[in-house]
Amino acid sequence: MKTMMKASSKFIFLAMLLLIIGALVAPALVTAQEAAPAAAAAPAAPNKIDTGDTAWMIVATALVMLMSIPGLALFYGGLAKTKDALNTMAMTFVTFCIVSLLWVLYGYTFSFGDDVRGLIGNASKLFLKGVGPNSISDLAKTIPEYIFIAYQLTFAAITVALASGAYIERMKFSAWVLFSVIWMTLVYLPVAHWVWGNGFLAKLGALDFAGGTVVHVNAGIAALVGALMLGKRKSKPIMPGNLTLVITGAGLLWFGWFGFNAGSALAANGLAGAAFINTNTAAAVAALAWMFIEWKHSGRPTVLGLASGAVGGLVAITPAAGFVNVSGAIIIGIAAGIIPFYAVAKLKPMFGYDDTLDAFGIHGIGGMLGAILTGVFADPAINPAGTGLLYGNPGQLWTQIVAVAVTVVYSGVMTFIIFMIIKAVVGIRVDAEEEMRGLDESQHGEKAYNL
Amino acid sequence: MKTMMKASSKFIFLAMLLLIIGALVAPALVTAQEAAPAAAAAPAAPNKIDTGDTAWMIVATALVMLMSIPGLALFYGGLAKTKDALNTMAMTFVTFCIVSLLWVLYGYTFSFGDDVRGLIGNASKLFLKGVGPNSISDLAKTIPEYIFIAYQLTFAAITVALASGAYIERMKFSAWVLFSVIWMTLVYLPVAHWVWGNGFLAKLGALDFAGGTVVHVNAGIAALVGALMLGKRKSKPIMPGNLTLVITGAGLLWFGWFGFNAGSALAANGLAGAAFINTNTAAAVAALAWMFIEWKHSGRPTVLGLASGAVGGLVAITPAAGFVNVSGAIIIGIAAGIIPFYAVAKLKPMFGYDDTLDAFGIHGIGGMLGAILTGVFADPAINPAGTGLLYGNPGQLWTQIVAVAVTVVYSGVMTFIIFMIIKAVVGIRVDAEEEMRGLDESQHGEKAYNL
Amino acid sequence: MKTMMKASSKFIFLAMLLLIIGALVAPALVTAQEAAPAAAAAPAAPNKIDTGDTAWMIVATALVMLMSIPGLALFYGGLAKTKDALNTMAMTFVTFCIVSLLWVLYGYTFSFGDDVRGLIGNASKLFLKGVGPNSISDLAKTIPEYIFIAYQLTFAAITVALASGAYIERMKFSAWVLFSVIWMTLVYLPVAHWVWGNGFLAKLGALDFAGGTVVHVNAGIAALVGALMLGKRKSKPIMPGNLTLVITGAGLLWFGWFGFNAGSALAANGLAGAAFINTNTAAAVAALAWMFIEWKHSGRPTVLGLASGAVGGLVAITPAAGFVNVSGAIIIGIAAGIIPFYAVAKLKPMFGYDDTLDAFGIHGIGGMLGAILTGVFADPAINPAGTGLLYGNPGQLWTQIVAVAVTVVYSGVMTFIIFMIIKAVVGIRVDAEEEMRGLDESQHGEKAYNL
Amino acid sequence: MKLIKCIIQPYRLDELKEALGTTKVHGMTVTDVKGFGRQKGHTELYRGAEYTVDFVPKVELELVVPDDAVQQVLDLVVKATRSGKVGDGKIFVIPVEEAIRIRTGETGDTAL
Amino acid sequence: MKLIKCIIQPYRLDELKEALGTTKVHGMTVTDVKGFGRQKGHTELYRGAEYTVDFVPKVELELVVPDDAVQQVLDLVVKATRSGKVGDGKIFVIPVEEAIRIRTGETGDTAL
Amino acid sequence: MKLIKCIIQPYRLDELKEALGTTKVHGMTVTDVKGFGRQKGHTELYRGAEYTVDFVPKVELELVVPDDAVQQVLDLVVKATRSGKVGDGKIFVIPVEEAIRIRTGETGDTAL
Ligand SMILES: Nc1ncnc2c1ncn2[C@@H]1O[C@H](COP(=O)(O)OP(=O)(O)O)[C@@H](O)[C@H]1O
Ligand SMILES: Nc1ncnc2c1ncn2[C@@H]1O[C@H](COP(=O)(O)OP(=O)(O)O)[C@@H](O)[C@H]1O
Ligand SMILES: Nc1ncnc2c1ncn2[C@@H]1O[C@H](COP(=O)(O)OP(=O)(O)O)[C@@H](O)[C@H]1O
Repeated sequence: MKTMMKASSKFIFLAMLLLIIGALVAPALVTAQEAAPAAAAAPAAPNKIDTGDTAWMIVATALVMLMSIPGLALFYGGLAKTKDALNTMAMTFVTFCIVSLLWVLYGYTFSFGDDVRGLIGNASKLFLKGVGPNSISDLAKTIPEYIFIAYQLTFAAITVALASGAYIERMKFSAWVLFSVIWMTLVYLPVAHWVWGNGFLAKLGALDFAGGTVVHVNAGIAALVGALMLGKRKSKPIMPGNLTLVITGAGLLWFGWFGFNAGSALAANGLAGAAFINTNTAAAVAALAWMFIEWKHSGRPTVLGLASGAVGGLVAITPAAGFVNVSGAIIIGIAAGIIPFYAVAKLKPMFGYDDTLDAFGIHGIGGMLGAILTGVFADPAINPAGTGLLYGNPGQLWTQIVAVAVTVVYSGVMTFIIFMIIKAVVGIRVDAEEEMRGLDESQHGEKAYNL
Repeated sequence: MKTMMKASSKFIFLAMLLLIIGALVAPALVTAQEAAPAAAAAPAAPNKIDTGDTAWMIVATALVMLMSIPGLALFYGGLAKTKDALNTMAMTFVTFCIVSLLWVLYGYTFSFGDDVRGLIGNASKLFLKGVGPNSISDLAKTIPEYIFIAYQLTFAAITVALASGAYIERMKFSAWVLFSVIWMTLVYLPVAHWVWGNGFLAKLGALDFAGGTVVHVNAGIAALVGALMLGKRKSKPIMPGNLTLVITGAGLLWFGWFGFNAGSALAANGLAGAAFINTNTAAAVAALAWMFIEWKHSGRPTVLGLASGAVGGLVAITPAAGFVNVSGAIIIGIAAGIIPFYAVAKLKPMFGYDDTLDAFGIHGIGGMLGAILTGVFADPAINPAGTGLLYGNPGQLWTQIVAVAVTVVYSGVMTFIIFMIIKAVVGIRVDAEEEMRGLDESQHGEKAYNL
Repeated sequence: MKTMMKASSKFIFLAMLLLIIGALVAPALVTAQEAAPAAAAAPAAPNKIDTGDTAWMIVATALVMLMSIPGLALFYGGLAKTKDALNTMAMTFVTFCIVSLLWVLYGYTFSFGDDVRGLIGNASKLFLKGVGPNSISDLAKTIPEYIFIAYQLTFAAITVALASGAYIERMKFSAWVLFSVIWMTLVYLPVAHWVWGNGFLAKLGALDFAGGTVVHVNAGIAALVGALMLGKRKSKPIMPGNLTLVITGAGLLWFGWFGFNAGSALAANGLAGAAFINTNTAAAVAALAWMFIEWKHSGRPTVLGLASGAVGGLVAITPAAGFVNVSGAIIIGIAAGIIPFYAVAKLKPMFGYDDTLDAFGIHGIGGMLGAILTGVFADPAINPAGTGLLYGNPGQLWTQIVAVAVTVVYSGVMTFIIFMIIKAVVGIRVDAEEEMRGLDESQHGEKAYNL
Repeated sequence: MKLIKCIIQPYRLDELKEALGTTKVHGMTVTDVKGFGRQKGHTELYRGAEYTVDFVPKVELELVVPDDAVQQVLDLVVKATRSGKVGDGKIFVIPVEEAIRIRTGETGDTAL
Repeated sequence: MKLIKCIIQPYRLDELKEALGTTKVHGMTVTDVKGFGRQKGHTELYRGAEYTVDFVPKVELELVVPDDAVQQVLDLVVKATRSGKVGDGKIFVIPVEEAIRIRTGETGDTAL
Repeated sequence: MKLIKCIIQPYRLDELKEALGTTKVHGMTVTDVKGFGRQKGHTELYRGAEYTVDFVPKVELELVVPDDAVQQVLDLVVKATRSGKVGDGKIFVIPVEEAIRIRTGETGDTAL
């Protein structure tokens, strides 16, 4: 109960703060110039399937799927205590399955169906009505719509799964299942539409190449709010159960991220090439930055630091991948290695929220960082669709802040409400004794290892 | 010996049953309408390499390779007892190597060489004679024949490897090596030819987009018969050694399966797109179905249940992926989550065969399910090459049953004979003391972990 | 100190030997006929992006990245003692990050910039100056230069990382970080330029399709020399900490190697197809060869043997993949399964160098083997760019030997010098007590497992 | 001297360590063990099958203490680990004839 | 009371547990141990090299029983675990001065 | 007979085994344990946070030897495992009333 109080009060404060930001930036809405969403990066020729673009996008879709299972499942599962490892992996696994189903039922149409007042997609493609092997979406004019649908599906799935990192080792599995269904429906679908489905943020000219706000800020805020609602775990110390899994997961995330970022060009072209090398550069630089900072700070460089830095860099470059040049990617990488490190090492203990695996610290902070820096470093020579502060367009920075603020407020408020609902329906936390025995046994009747 | 009796008697019964089915469906052979094999789904233009199709098929081939090593090796190896984990992984590993060699020597030509009386391919391409970088097969008119050869190779390899799941924790490694050579030669090659090499099942109009009968029914029956021949393990209880490996393996299988199913379009086109989304949908739905059934049945949802359901769904959608629409995929997914669950939880204990990792329960049952439902849900709007019962072609269902029955009988009888031969030559089971010490030590002189 | 003496003396001997070889082959330089480097295998049309080629090369680049993290990290990390597993993985991880950064800063231009006297590339593309989304390199005329840059980056990274296998369980992490920076700069960049950047070995007509000399001989010699410089570990016996990781790593290496070898065609064409099937065949054959040799030699086949053989085969086929036919691949595979086995099982104990994970035994020996056999089996029917001894061009064999000798001498001498420098600056070995406690704790303050 | 062997619930270890901190017991040796007793194990699931794990994970503490400290330690252990639920565990007291501190060769109580 | 320490072959544990079920021994504590003795370890392979693992995995049972039950338990253990092959293991009997059931504070035989 | 319990540094085990090879001690049982004592554990890092692992990995040897061999074994152990640094470990001597070799049923010293 007490936790509850603290949680909500903390949250209210957070919400207030952000509503203010929102208000401040209102004017920007008026002055903001038009700009095309990332999708526009694909050639504006008549819709015709190109086998090369299709080949790449099929693979890109598979790559992003891999990021969830087993990528994220390993990254998170290896960091969890051994007695909670399977439950942690199950959260990502079940979420990917739930979203996969709901996406074809109604998710796709509500986020990518024809725009309704800039807020949501219409229901014209409920159950993929009217989509066939020969359909092509106007948002991806050279590949089969089925692939575009599947590609977007994988983004929705991993966004929800990312939040679980802040909830593990204490959340009821049934509550998580409910959360996946509701949060994906009420939070992910609209936000994705706003930015990528010709919604109001797209019209506003917000730049988000591969999901800095839609995916990472969105999930990171949900992580923070959820962690506050759940309250602290009984047993403090972190005890990563199996760091070899963490490195494996980090490697698969990095690998899959090429599909995530370079795939967001929606074609096999030079823009995809730029996104690819920016992604790799930012990840590498951030990993090194985190490692050196930690070396200085704690006296030794850690493997987890390398992996965490790499993920931080991948997160931060996500919105920028198809807009910035390599120098931009390097700077974003440095920032993404240092700032999340301090967010995790200092901010978390200071505020005392129990973000188990730093989903907020890395994805929330890293996502905001990337979204805002995109407004600074977007280089029209890389992508005419985006011009940042450094290239004479200060308005873009403002627009980016607006997009972030809107996402933060909406995701924060909605997550709070959703947790309240779930708490009322099935409860959100396992009881103390189950927590102590471990969620693998209590929630699933399984044991990760019998060595 | 006693086991032997029980085994054979059980088997005879099984064989009888299926011969009867075979007889019953004979008439169907006459009335069955012509239909092209899945391969025909590729454009019928003059043979010319398309870089996009080639790009996709190179990757698809690599993806299916990944399904065996490390995909299946992890999925099976993690479920095995720790003392048998390496041996279990070695079975898949060595099989992939053996088939890789035999395939280029004679496997390819006997399954995909010019048809001889609908039964087998001719020897024209022994040792890949006459195949060069510019060769193109009539079965895949837009990609280099080398890629088509390699792609088909990966199917042969994983089919053999799948059967090992029913044999582990007691089979001699030398016996398994022999089995791989003989079974691939005498069982896989002809069956693959029948369905995909313009053999009699293809002529009959059997639909098998990516290998429901050729791969899963075929391997599943081999698994059952082999398990009966080997007899029960000494130590009953299942003790999955490392479930994190199982989830990793399941994830890699899912990922690779996109190459398996979407790759079976043999091109980067809308059909591949349809196969892709059907594959993902069925896997997700089956995972959820299994999870909920188990939740109801045993009171808790398990991670292994999610993984097993996903694999079951992938198996069942395999023959249907390029023929059904998304609704069909959902229904197949539901069936594939529920029926294999009961096959494993109820059938196995009832009959008492020791299918260690449920290779029959999941691949055999799931494969039959998928093959038959393909005859029901095949939607000509997705693929003109296939029209199912629901779309006014009841004959197709019949044809599917015939194809399944033929495969079951042939694979069953041959596996029985092959095991008899191997038993006579090198024996099939390790001695009791080796089994108790674990096959890793006794067969390989190794230990999975030194933690 | 004593070790040091032994090390250097051993090394001097080695160097002498090779300088002599170098001298002997000098004449060959004169008579050697012109021949195009592998890159020339790409169509010589005007530079224009082909979506299919681009799709394949984006994926190939991602695949080679995967070979390092987590592929090699798992293969090496699983073989290391549990107390050194993370440090071993960290070496590959940090190297990939370091090279990723340096490559875009100056690595690319010095190896692939316009040739300067056949020795090094010029600085025209420092910081990728002048490269944009529409740039295309003359070395890869159908894909964006960004992808070509990223693709070559992944080769540089894994080459450095490979050497770590000989150094683990005793090398200071700081020393390794320094080594990565210096060795990549002073050794990899020039050698890569000589062979692939139109340097003197390319002009000489040396054939190296995907990196037999540039990558494997180069890294293998660095491994040997470094192992001699570091001296023996305190605790003899090998204790693979987790063989399931080794099999996983081997599988991912095999999978990624398709990008490495088939990707070296730089296009999605028949040559890529040939390289693909040669790669798979050689890996499989070598795995079987190693397994059977070991079965004969030690009485039991090991899983590690299968994995080691597969890697040996992949190494040996690397320079040959796009030049030989399948029969050539089979012979190379057999040699690559047997010779490295004896190098590891007999040579190492005989000379007594402590090549912890046999980076020299497998990559050095396997690489030389492949490079030389390429000169024997190169079949012009597969690739007009290469004709070997068997096809009437004995000079090629000579040229190959020259290329290997040059690489061996250069890499050997430079590695020796680099180690001397690092030894002087930060020292190369952890102290005895840290070594005994394990490098994970002493270098990183982490523990691989908390089970 | 006596060897006090305590078989307790794993999650009681920390509290117990703190409690002992207040005494003159300077060291102890801890082993992970499997316990069989009145407290039964739990059931695990495997594809629709249920199997019971018949042991309970426990922690065994070995404390060698001077005779005069035995009673105090026993009381402390009981206090720190009792929950009143089945499975709390057992304490066994075993005679020790000699103790040696390897580092110094000291023997008897001073070696502890 | 006595502490009966049995070092046995791991795969004998189940039989032994059943056998003991028939007695008034209600509990025991089991530890995985490495044994060195007449029974030698096995050899493992590593890339053509052979190295011997010089220990044998064993299981150590600790049973504290009332004096009057000792003989019966000893007989049972020997009966349940003897195969006549080297490596069957050993039994050691050690005096126990006191036993306490933490849950109840009971002492002596009633605590077992 | 006595049970000699030695808690030593893990990396001393091999030397100790060799040393004992020279005596008439034919067997021993070894367990991995966690030690708490004067020697403190190390600190581990986790994303900028440091936490101390308060135990030290140790190895516990159990040797049952005939009375007349005790002194010799004690000396050997101390010799083989002393480094003079904190953490060398402890030796405890505990009385054993009976020993049985399961394989043969032999008892007493001959069972060792
Ligand atoms: N006779 C015994 N000898 C050795 N260990 C015992 C004995 N009885 C119980 N134990 C240990 O004590 C633990 C707790 O005993 P248990 O009967 O489960 O609960 P309680 O201690 O409350 O009676 C057991 O798990 C076992 O490890
Ligand atoms: N003197 C001893 N002290 C402690 N444990 C012993 C002793 N001798 C043997 N053991 C244990 O008993 C086990 C079996 O003994 P071993 O000599 O191998 O066969 P056997 O019991 O048939 O003589 C050994 O592995 C070891 O764990
Ligand atoms: N009173 C004790 N009872 C049981 N084990 C002890 C006791 N004191 C120390 N130990 C064991 O001996 C080990 C070494 O003791 P420690 O105090 O660290 O160094 P030293 O032996 O040099 O005094 C400890 O880690 C612990 O396992």
